[in-house]
Amino acid sequence: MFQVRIHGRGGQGVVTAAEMLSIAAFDEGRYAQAFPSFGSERTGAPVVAFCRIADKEIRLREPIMEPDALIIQDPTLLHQVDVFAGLKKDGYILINTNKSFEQLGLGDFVRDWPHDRLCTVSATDLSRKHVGRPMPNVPLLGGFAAVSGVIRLESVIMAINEKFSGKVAAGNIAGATEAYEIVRAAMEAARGEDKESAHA
Amino acid sequence: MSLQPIKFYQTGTFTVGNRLLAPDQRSVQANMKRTNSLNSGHRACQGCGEALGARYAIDAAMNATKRQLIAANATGCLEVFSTPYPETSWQIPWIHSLFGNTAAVATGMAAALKVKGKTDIRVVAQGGDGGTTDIGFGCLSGMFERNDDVLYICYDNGGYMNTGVQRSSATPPAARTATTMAVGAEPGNVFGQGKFVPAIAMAHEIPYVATATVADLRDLEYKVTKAMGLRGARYIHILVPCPLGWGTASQDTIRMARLAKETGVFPVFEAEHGEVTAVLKIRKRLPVEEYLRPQKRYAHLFGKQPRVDTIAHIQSLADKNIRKYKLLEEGIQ
Amino acid sequence: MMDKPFAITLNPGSSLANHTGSWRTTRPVYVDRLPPCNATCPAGENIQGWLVHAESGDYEKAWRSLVENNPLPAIMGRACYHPCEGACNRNRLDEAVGINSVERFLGDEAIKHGWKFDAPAKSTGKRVLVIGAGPAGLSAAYHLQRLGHQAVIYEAAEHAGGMMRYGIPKYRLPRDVIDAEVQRILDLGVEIHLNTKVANLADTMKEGFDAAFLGVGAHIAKRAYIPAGDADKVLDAVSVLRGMEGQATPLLGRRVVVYGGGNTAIDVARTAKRLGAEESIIVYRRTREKMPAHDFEVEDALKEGVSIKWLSTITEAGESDIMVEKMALDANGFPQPTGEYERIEADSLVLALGQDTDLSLLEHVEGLVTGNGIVQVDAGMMTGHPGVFAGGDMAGTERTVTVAVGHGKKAARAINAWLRGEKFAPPPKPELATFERLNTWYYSDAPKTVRPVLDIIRRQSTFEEVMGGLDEGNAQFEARRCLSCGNCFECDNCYGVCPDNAVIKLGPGNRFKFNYDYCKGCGMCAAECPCGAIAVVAEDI
Amino acid sequence: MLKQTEGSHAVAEAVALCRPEVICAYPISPQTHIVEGIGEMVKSGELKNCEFLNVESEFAAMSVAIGSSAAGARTYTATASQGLLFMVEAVYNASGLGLPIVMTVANRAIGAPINIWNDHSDSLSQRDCGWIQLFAETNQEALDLHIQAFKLAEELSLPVMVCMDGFILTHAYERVDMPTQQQVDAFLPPYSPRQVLDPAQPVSIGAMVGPEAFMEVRYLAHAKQMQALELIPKMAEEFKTVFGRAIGGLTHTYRGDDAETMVIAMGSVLGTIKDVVDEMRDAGHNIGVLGITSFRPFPLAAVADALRHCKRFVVLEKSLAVGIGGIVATNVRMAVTGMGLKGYTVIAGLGGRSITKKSLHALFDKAGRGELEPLTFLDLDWNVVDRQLERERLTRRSGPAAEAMLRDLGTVASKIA
Repeated sequence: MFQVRIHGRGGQGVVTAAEMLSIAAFDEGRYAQAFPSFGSERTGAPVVAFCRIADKEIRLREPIMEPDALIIQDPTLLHQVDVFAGLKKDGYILINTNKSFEQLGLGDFVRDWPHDRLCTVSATDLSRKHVGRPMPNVPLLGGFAAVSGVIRLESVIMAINEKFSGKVAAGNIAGATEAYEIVRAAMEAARGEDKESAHA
Repeated sequence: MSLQPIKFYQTGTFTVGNRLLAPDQRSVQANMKRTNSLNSGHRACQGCGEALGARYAIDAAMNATKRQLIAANATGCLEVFSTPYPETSWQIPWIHSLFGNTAAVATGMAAALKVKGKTDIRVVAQGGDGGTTDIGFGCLSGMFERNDDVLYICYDNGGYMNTGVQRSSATPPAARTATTMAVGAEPGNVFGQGKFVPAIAMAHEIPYVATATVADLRDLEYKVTKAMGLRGARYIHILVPCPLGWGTASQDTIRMARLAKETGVFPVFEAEHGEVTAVLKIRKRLPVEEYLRPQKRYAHLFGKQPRVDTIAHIQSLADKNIRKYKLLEEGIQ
Repeated sequence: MMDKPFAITLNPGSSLANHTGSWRTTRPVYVDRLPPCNATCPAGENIQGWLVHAESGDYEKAWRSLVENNPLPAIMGRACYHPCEGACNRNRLDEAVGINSVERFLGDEAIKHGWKFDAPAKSTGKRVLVIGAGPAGLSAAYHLQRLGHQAVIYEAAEHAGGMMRYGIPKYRLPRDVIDAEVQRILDLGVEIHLNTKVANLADTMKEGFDAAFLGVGAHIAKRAYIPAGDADKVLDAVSVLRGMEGQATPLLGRRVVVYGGGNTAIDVARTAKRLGAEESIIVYRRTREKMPAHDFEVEDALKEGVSIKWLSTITEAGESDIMVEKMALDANGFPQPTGEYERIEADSLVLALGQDTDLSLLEHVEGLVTGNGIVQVDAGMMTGHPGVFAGGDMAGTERTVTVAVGHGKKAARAINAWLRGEKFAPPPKPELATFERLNTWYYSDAPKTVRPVLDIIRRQSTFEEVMGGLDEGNAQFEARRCLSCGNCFECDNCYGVCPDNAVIKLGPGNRFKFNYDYCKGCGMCAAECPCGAIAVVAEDI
Repeated sequence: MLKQTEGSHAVAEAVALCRPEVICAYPISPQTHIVEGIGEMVKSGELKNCEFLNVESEFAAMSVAIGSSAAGARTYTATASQGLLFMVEAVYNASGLGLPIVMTVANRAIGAPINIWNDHSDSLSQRDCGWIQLFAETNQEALDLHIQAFKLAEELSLPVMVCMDGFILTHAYERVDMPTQQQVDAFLPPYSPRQVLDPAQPVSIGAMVGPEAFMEVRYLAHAKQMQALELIPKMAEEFKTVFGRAIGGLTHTYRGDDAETMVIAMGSVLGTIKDVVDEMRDAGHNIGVLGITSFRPFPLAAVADALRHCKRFVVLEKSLAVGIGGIVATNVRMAVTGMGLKGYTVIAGLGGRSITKKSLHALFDKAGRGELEPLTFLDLDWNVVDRQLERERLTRRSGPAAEAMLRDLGTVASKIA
């Protein structure tokens, strides 16, 4: 079972992201369970959403306390919420930012983390560019597909088409696709680095 | 206005009927084969104004709808005296649910009939002043606001008579009830409290609001008939004297209602979409004292030192009604 | 029927099983009370009874109901001083119901359509002598005939009608009306012998009569001593009015003085006006308040130009004038001479001081008692002599056409009983329907109809009838102003206002009945009955 | 047809497939998404012959439902928490009058302090109101139970509550198999009321009943629920033949045949419990699960039968009968009277407190060792409680407890679960 935890703020489509992730997995014929960390979500308040993906029925109802992957839609949360709580060793971390992990002050935390598990992408800029408003959630899913390989970009696109339509769908697809490409490129680069350092 | 001019000088339109009237001029109550919607054998007190008002209103509604009528009834005297197990006095399909939800129950009934395409069957809701102006007011307002296809009839006897004559928001000032006793410096119910629900109903701008009394049968029947001819939320507020609660003789029930109207204490009018369109004029104006004196609930106003001040205050309220609703001069703007 | 959940759901109208009548401590009952109009009618008419039919426009039925008691509605509708209207409860609302005008309308309708009386009961073979064809005699004859006896009228005059013809001027009572109503009575089979004066009753009875009714009236004018220079200038009212019926109308001159204060005095004064007198003056010794004549008659007279000298007596009648002494009321309200005199020019003086009866025919009738000018009778109008009855002016102090008609009816019923060897007992009178018993809220306002009145000019020159009649429309309007005091007129109020549906409606004409199974005795029906036709009585428990 | 969707939406679709005729809506979390969904279907015309009413309160919602059901319409509404409490008088009335209304309760805690998260306090507060109460473990069961609920309600002329955990199910996206209209029509006949307000057959409904008959009326209400005990399993069978799914029934056992310890619970927590039980079985513990679907009527016999082989049972419930302990537990104990079983009551997950596998492992181990207290409050923070009790002991005006304890905890936002 693969468990994803998404952190963000009310209004950034955190819950939608989890739902879409579950839809994408479902479209691949797998079982998925998405749910928010419930509360009276208000714009700006820290919000967490969860998504489990598995090949058999998911009965577990507890929140995800040991995620296999983290998607952080808002880097300002890093210093406010213990977003990394329970993150499995070598778990995936995808952050919406145009800064590096070092610039975010996470250098030490990820020092000996495999680089191909760490990834940043400025999804907000991408959504501004393609959708016209800062909604990083969907591009990040594209990025997540690339970094984790747990779901395919096609599935994300299918999910987008289930949730949205028309220009919004098209824009999100474009955003997700670009994010996917960026992250894939970055990942290949990272794997390159890792190989080299392995030889050295 | 409500009274068709009848070229009949002996009793005009004031009596229930008359052997000399043309059939179209006879009241529903005069009909030999009237429906007696509230059948004999009910357990209302002698001279019950509510029993009378209910039969007047529901017979008229049955007549207007060719008996295609179903009713919801609030808890209260009317419900208790009309349906004590194992007997009921009602001739129409009738349901009693709760004290405070009658308007909502009626809304549900209307919704069911609409979805079933049985819009020829009409819905009435009825309750006393307690069930209408107090505990049932929320549901009533909701029914008004949604303009549900229901005629709500309030039988106002100015108190919770079923539970032993307690004060309601329709209890008139200075009236003695079990919870506004005739003791202390200002005996009886407090001035400046209470509400006149017909005016609040008008504020919802529903298609039809009317007041009536059991003393003007033809006016009452006319209004019910008119209401049944309309769709949407309609409200009729009928003054029904209560011998028990008012401390009046059982034979004086209609007389008291007549006095309430003729003194201006209770304005009788019609309003459509929030505007007063017609009033039933006062025929022989009388001072409020004529209305108050026969009622034991006002006995404290006529003791050794009569409360001239209080009586004057009540008179001023009646005068205000007369001004506000133009109960005296001909025609209204 | 659907299978209903136990107890929660019930069959419609099932409360009929609960007889709430057992709660009752008082019970309502329908009654018929005596309306004040009926109570005061000298002719004993059931006025409310016939108005009911007029209300529904069934005028013939109304007329037939009326003539049960009075065979002369057309005359009554003109000559009657209608005390019924004085007693009418409607006076306390707006104005009395115009009973008299409706009665006249019905009488005129009957004449117009030639309605006949119902046929008499089968003949008893008895013959009853009726002396005098005045209102008393005609009334007695009519009732006797309808009761199956043969009435035979002996009338001294050449026409029937008595004082109605010889006492009441044309302009108040046209003669064709009298003729029509008399004829209708005769058509019933009543025999009449005109120009036949009974000189001696005892002798006439021998002609084979089983009983007799005397209604000879009062035709002898009372005289007062007034020193007169020229006696033929002084006439009496009776002969003046009687003279109006003859070929030569009496010559009264330009200035006529009438002495007296009764209706007769007024009649003469108004007649004089019509005969062309420039001045017609009534001299009366007391005040207008004290005047026996009806006020509306006085009004009419004044309107027509008659003048009246109040508090005056005539002391002397001269060649062309009379002497009048002024009077003044003393402490007790009696007029006393003042010694103050005045002279009034007069071509003639008519004395209208009342009439006496000619009782000469009664000599040698044993047992029969007379006193101060009238015959003494018992409650059944029978004189001291068994089988001899009397009525009208000769048997009463209140001398009106209506009283006479009443006497006639009363006597006829008594005679009927007497002929059968029974004692006549009048039916008990029900309780009076007083105004207090009514709930007048229910009556709509409807002022009295004004009858058309002949204009003054023509009233001063002709004998045309002064008071016009009602047309069908306003006759019905007037009838419907009746409050139906004390008698159910089926307004449905009791049926409508009963909170327990305990009043059963029996349908048009059949009124209502109470269903005591459910009547709780609240009394609302009685309280809201407009006409006071429901009484509430205590239950004995 | 399989789909990945939100629990609320799945229920909305299922209710729509039942061809409801009158729906009353009043917003309250976490039920709101359901009526929003149906409302949209009615407005778009997707759901025909249906009146959707926005009423002014839950009291009105249930009252409108009473009227429409009495007038012969298939009627549905949904509520939660304070909303259920606000309509209580009408809730009792609906069952008293025998009106087959179906209502979803998206289970949520009851204040004060106000709390919008999940537990079972709301519907369990209505355990004696005369309604049938069915609890769903998954969204699939939730939507299927609604289809059964209409049939059950209308056959018995009794109202039915379908209870599903607020947020945990209502807001969870997961796979459901949505039936076709044909299937639902085949299973659920059109509503034919036992009694209806019809001028052709007038009756008076809701007469006052005195001591002479009231006992009988109440007994009949009980008898109806006893009939439901027969009917509910039958209906599950029937449902299986049409839809091919074993859903509903009175209870479900999981690996219970040879279990020494039986864990009893209702609703979505059963899933987590089953995962724990699997792991414990792998570790060699004889532990099983009894899930109760029908809380009212309470299946005394079925529960007793399911527990007849075990040594002990643990009732884990999301409700608290303040002053005594468990509500479900009390009912279970009634069922096993005289069976000489050791019974433990565990109050868990109140007001949305997460029930984690970790805690359950520890709990069940302890139970297996027979070291569990008769009444346990799972994951209760004793420090906070003790500090507050201390505060109240020391100062009369100790201030509002909830706020004080929150201060002790520090900001909630930093906590993930």
